[in-house]
Amino acid sequence: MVTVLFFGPVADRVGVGRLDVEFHAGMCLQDVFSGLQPQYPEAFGLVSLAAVNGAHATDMSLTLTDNCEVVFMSKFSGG
Amino acid sequence: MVTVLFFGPVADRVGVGRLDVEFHAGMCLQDVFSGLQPQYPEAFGLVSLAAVNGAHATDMSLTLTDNCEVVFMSKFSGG
Amino acid sequence: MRDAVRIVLEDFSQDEEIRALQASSKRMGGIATFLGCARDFSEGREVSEIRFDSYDRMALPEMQKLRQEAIERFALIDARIVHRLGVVKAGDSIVFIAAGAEHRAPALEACRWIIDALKERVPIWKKEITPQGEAWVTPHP
Amino acid sequence: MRDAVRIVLEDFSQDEEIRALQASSKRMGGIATFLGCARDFSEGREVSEIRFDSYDRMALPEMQKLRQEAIERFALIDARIVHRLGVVKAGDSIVFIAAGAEHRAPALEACRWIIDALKERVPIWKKEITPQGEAWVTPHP
Repeated sequence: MVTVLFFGPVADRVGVGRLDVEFHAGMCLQDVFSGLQPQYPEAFGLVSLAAVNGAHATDMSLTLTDNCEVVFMSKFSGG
Repeated sequence: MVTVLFFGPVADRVGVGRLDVEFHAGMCLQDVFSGLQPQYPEAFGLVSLAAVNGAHATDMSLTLTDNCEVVFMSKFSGG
Repeated sequence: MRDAVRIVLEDFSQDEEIRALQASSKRMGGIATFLGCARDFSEGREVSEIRFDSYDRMALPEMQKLRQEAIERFALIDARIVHRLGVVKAGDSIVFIAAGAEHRAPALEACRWIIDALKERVPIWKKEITPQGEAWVTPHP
Repeated sequence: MRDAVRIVLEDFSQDEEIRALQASSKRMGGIATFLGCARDFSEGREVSEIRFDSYDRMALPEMQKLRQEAIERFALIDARIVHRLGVVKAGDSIVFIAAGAEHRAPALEACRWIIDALKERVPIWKKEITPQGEAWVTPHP
């Protein structure tokens, strides 16, 4: 299973802060994005950053592992 | 009379913080400087700024008035 | 002493943060700080309060990384970063950064670098609550 | 409330200065400060204390002018400048500058400008007292 988290404006548009996505071997970050984006086009329209297991992920071809945590994030507005 | 004040390292080298110089009509800032410099060459070697009546004076040909206050200052080191 | 990097719900004292920073060395000649506060007016709307959302697992470590990077990049003696979450009223503090160095230039430059990098790299989002409704803040460059 | 520009003999509270600054407006989104402190080590010598000399008649008005110029030049909401004289021990505060603006960039830039201009334009001199003797400080660019 891959845990997908949402925060702030993205969470508001998805409607929940967390979705679980089935894991399959060889799965990459782009696969998770492409699997969810059509269901939540408004939310994913805001996404400009991703993180895997708490680290910034800039390469969408990054291979995922089972039980990892993925976050799709809009631009930050802290500070 | 023209009151000439010294502060910090310049005062230390002059040995006093104040000297009175006789005023004469048409006297300019450079006259006061040139009158004192030979007596206090070490102190005046530090001077890089002057003020007249509390205002920065960059023009040494500035004409003085009787009873004015002149200050010859080394570079500031406040802050 | 409190941690040099913190995410807090309550308000904090700048004097205490400065004292904690100064405690690390008497060779500090310059301390620059930046305090970000909640404004009561933004993009033409009145703002009554600000609420935050944060990806906690990443926010604090990222702030710690920022501090470490700033210390190395600007040869700081020490630095502190505090960010508030929860509900913040107009005029309240949101973020506080303090950078201490031997001389003023690196302290001031580090402070600027940290706040800019924090806004770009730390996963925190703010929402403005106005009499007309709520809106997530869109970051400005 | 205390004056926004002061020359003082005693120590002061940054929190109080910040509160006084914030009192002027709730539209302040960024407050940058700079604190200059006495170091216990300078140019390879231990420093036990610092003493000041000042041309008072010019120092305070020049600081007031600096504040006004900074407010206009950076469109600040408000700014404060406090400079200590007398005897200052290692670790003690010497000068404090606070600049408040709607956004962070002008606050940070103003703070930098004020401290640089203060060092250049305000007639104050400092002398370092070391175990080996006393020496007037030569300003660095």
